[in-house]
Amino acid sequence: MMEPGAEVAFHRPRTVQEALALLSADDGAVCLAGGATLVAMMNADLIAPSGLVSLSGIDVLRTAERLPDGAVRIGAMRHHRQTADETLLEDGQQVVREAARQIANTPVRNMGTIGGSIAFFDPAADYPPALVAADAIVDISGPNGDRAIAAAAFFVDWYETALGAGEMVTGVRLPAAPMGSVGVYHKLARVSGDFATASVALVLAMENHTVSHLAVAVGACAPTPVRRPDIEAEIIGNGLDDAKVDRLADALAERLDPVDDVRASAAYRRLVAPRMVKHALCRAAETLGGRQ
Amino acid sequence: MTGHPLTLKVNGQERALSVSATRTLLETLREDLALTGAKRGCNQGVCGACTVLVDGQPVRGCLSLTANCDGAEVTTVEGLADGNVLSTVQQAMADTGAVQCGFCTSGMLISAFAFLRDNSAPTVDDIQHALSGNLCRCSGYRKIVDSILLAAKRVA
Amino acid sequence: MNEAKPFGGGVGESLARPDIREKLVGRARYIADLSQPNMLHAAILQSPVAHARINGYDTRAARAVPGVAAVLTGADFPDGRMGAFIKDEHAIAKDKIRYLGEPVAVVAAETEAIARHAAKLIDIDFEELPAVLSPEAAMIDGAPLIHEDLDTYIKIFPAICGRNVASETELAEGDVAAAWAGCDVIVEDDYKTAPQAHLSIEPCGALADIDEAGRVTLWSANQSVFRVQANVCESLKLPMSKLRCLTPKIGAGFGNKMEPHVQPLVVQLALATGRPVKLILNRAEDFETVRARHPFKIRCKTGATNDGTLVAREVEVLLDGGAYSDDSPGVLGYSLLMARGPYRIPNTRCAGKLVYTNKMRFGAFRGFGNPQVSFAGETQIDEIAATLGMDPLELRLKNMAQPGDPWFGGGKVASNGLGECVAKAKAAAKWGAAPGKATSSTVKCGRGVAFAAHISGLLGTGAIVRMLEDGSIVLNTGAVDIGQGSDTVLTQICASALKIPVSQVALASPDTDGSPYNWGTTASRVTYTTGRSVAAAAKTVEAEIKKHAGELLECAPVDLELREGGKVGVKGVPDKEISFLEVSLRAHWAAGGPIVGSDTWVFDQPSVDPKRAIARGLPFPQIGVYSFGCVIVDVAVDTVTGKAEVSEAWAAMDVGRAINPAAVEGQIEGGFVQGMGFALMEELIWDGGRLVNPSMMDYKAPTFRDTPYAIHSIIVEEPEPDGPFGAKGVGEIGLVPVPAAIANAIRDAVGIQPRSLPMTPERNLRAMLERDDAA
Amino acid sequence: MRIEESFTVSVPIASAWEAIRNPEIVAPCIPGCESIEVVDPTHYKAAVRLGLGPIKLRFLVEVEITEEEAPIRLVSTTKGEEGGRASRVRSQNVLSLTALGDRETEIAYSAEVEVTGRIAKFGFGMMKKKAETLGREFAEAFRKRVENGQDAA
Repeated sequence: MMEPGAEVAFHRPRTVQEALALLSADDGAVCLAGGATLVAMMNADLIAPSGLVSLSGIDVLRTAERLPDGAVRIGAMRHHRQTADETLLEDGQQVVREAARQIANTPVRNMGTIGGSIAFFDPAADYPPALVAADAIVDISGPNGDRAIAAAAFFVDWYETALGAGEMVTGVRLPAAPMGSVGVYHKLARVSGDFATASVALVLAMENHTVSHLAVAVGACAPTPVRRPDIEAEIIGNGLDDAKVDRLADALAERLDPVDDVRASAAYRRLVAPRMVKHALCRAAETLGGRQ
Repeated sequence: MTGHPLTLKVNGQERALSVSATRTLLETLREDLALTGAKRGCNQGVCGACTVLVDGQPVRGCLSLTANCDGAEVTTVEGLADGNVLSTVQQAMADTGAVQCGFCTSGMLISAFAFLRDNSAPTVDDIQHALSGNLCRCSGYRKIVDSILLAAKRVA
Repeated sequence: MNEAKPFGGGVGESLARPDIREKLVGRARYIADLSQPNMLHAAILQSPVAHARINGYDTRAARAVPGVAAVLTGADFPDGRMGAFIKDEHAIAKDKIRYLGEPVAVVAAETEAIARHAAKLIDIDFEELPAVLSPEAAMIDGAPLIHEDLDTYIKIFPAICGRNVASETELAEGDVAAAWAGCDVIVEDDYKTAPQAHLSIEPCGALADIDEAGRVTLWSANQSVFRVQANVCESLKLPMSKLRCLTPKIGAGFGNKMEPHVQPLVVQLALATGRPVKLILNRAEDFETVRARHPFKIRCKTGATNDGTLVAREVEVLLDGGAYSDDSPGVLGYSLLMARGPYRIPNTRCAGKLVYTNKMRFGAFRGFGNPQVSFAGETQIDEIAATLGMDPLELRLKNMAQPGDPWFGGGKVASNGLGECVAKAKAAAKWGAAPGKATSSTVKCGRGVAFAAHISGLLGTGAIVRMLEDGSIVLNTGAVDIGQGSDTVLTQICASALKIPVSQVALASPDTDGSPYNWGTTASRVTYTTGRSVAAAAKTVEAEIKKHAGELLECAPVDLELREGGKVGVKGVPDKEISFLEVSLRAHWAAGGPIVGSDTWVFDQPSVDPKRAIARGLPFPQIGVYSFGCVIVDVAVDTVTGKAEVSEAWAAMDVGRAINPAAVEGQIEGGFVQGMGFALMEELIWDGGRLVNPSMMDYKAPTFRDTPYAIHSIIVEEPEPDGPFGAKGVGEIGLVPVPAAIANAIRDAVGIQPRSLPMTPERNLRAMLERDDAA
Repeated sequence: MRIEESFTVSVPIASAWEAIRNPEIVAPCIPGCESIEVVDPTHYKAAVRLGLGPIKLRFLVEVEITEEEAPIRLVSTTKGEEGGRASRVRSQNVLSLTALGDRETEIAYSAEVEVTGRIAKFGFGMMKKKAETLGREFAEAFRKRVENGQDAA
């Protein structure tokens, strides 16, 4: 008499290479990062992997460091709590810290990791829009070696990423943000700690009332975070008046493709997201003294 | 519970176990070690009734795989009191009427214990943030906040 | 902050609960924590469709799984039917499936994992029938019948029912039709409230053991060991003497554990296997198969004259009862009884229908229909006040029911502390002052008020007070403490009645073999009804003590008095006294026999006075005594998203006498937050026949951070003449006025009129934008 | 859950209808369709794989044509079950063809879909999106196949 699930293999490799070897040896095996999402899905009978490759024993995935070019690299196994308190993050990079602070709650932030979160990619999660707004780069290792890909390209579709078979996320790189820029994350959720009904992540820098850097991403309102670099480019170099703010908010709204779900209707998301964008942008500009 | 051999230090006691890869820490504590203080409320990491300390940090017992905790120190509600002497936070909950049905209490105490260890003079807002991952359907939360304020006062 | 005291503990003291330590150290044992030697674990198979006729089963694959001990389907269950008002429900789907998710088979195996695996292998051969998914659809001609044999079912009240209508009720006073002519202002509208999940953090479960004689002992998550016994025995056609029901600690109730869930299933499995069987529902199963608060559709019309005098009200409600009637006829009747609110409205007519649909049953939930009708009625009062340019609180005061006034229908109201509740809440909140200050230019603040009344009472209750040889006491009531603190309160009542410390009173755990009957922990009734029995039983014991003491001290019992600390002495002669020990030893060994006091009673005060009111299909001729309350809330509404949050609240409740003030505050605060969740966020959502959010990820209730710390409980004590030490109930009233008060505060903040619960950001923002377009 | 989509193929309505009624042509166009078995002209059985993010599902599907009005209307019911009955999908489908020109046909379909079991836990909004995506993939594949078939002819 054997318990269902008793035959599942469990591995705790010490290096990324070992982990990759284990993944390629069994295509039913999956990475176990913090477990916050994976184990919840196993408990709910949603997935039944044939093997679990725990990444918790791989030290290089647990570090965060500043790179020579000023970028900050966050290892895939850094917990949300660590990123929420990350002192390496400066200026606009703090948009990622703000997002981490709003993920779930203390015990879950103690378990969940940035690598696990983005690899699973719930479109209503907090990291994706923040990483897209921060122009983050995702580091990936796989059977064919290492590669790096922009966060904006990493998120492909609902719950689908650019990760290929046997590949894993090893870290996230946040390029240095302009001196004096601000990074803010606004989240609307039914209750504290819920996934976002809609969210806005932005990085803004202004030099004497002129926008010198701008990146705005809307989360939870489309298969992937929505950004409008074309409109951002139009605004950069100009003042941030209401017309510009409206222009960007409306342009973002055009690209939304939200779903009806238990959190809200698609129609409400279309309605509220541009309102949140305008609000977040004006607030950020105010803190920079960029609006009279 | 066949398969992966490992050791845990549970409430100060070394325990050698062998578990299947999918066994959660909550199942191990409740079913293999007969420590039923941590509860299964949702088995999804939302309600917080299964919260335990792993290496000093509050985590979800229902989302932690035992096989992944090899060598870890685990503290459950059963490990908070010193013999018959309740810990400060336990005593404070008794004194403020913060416990009604008690089903969320084990997880609530674990979160509160870890929070008070790291925060000596908390504000109401700090407490609400730190405990927002532990749901209570009975109390309306106020008396739980009161109990943690009282505990902090007594420690100070 | 009302600090609980560990000892002492007379009436009026915030005594810590007797089981506090075991709950704090993780030793309190709830149903999932219990086990028996050689115990099996069970799992259910749920129906994949909402409405079907069952033709047969194939259980071979499930039986073949190693470790499976029994597989039972509807075919293996007796043809017994249970139900609180209408006996319409089998222990498990039998012959017919009536909702998606309904248990259709149950497996017992060596482990839970094996049982769950095997359950998936059972094949049900069924013929699907068209599903009826709304009360409106259920009432159209030719709608498929959910209970073809409704007419033949046993009903415990003169039910007006037929086809898919399970119950129809009407209550009226005065002449409404004629009264509208005399109104200067009339508001009339439709209101909707959402189904709310009880969400006790403990999921439902049960454990049955069986002895060699075939007698079953059953532990379960419950609110009444006696209702469990009745339901199991009715559905399984067992003599009650064959089933003993006990209770572990309960991880909260709120109504979902009053009537049965899986108890009949584990009993049948124990009978089939001869082994102990435990079944604990997972969270999704608990959401999908137990019960929830009724969605109400309400048509409400209220009229007043220009001076703000309320003249007439008409309320029509439509309840979705789900697949089985459960407590629903009671909820319908009670909601109508409460729909006039605590006001003098001479002409009132309230009528409603309860309709079967192919959804999970809806049933009792803290408030029992009152929060829904109060939401409609209390928001209409604010609309009238606005139309007349009056202060909504003043308009309420002008029409408020006064001490001595009977309730709607003519029921006697012996104590009414509403006036004091209003005065105290008004003063504490500084009514008229601006509501809390906005945290940003995009946030608007508002303040709202609502009044409420609620009963405590109903049905049979008892208590046995036994004096042990050493003079200490064992109290046995059969009332289940579901966490609200009745064990503490009943102990305090007993100790105070006998003038002994609570440490001298032990409380027996409810046991259908040894406890006096108690209908249950529901209807805010335990403190009032059971407390009365405890006080009465203690009086008998006191009389016995005095009889013995009189003979020992050679004086008449009338000249004796009980003294603090378990002594009885001669009035006016301080040194002439003896201890309970001496009295009890004499009773046990020399004369009279051991001292036992007992009391039982059934609430018998009529709820309707036929000279005043017309009542049709009302399920309870006697209902209860009345508690009153007033709630004032401040809200902050984010005008960017429409999200409303409560920033502060004042809740003044007339509880007759606070036996344990901290416990009373706990009920007021807990009730407030559960009402706040109902008002702002909680909603079970169906897509066709399927519940789409049966998980705590998808169904959200307030967390610490969604809840204001500043919920101010204000206890008002207007003694109930026949209540124990003047006490009446507080379990539900704290929730009742909350949705209405929040709606009125949102109206005050942003000028919209909520008519649908929950008041989500989406609903609020749409209403705000429509308001702007209109302007 | 209701799904409505339409697409056009540049072939006459008669050949579009012919293709629609030919499992050999339809099956390969269904995303994830592994095999199809023709029980009789109005009953098919198929095995379909699909993935919802990390969740991989394999359904055994039974299709029954309940009504047909060549060349403009086809009504069918689909019942799919996962192994071990972990989930079930059922749908009522109406397919209607309209000639937009002699070499242009619009194919519109509407389906009322019911899902129960583990995949239902994924949320109806997401599933609707997924279904619409699959619908578009089918349309694309079907168009290619039919139009190429024409050119070859």
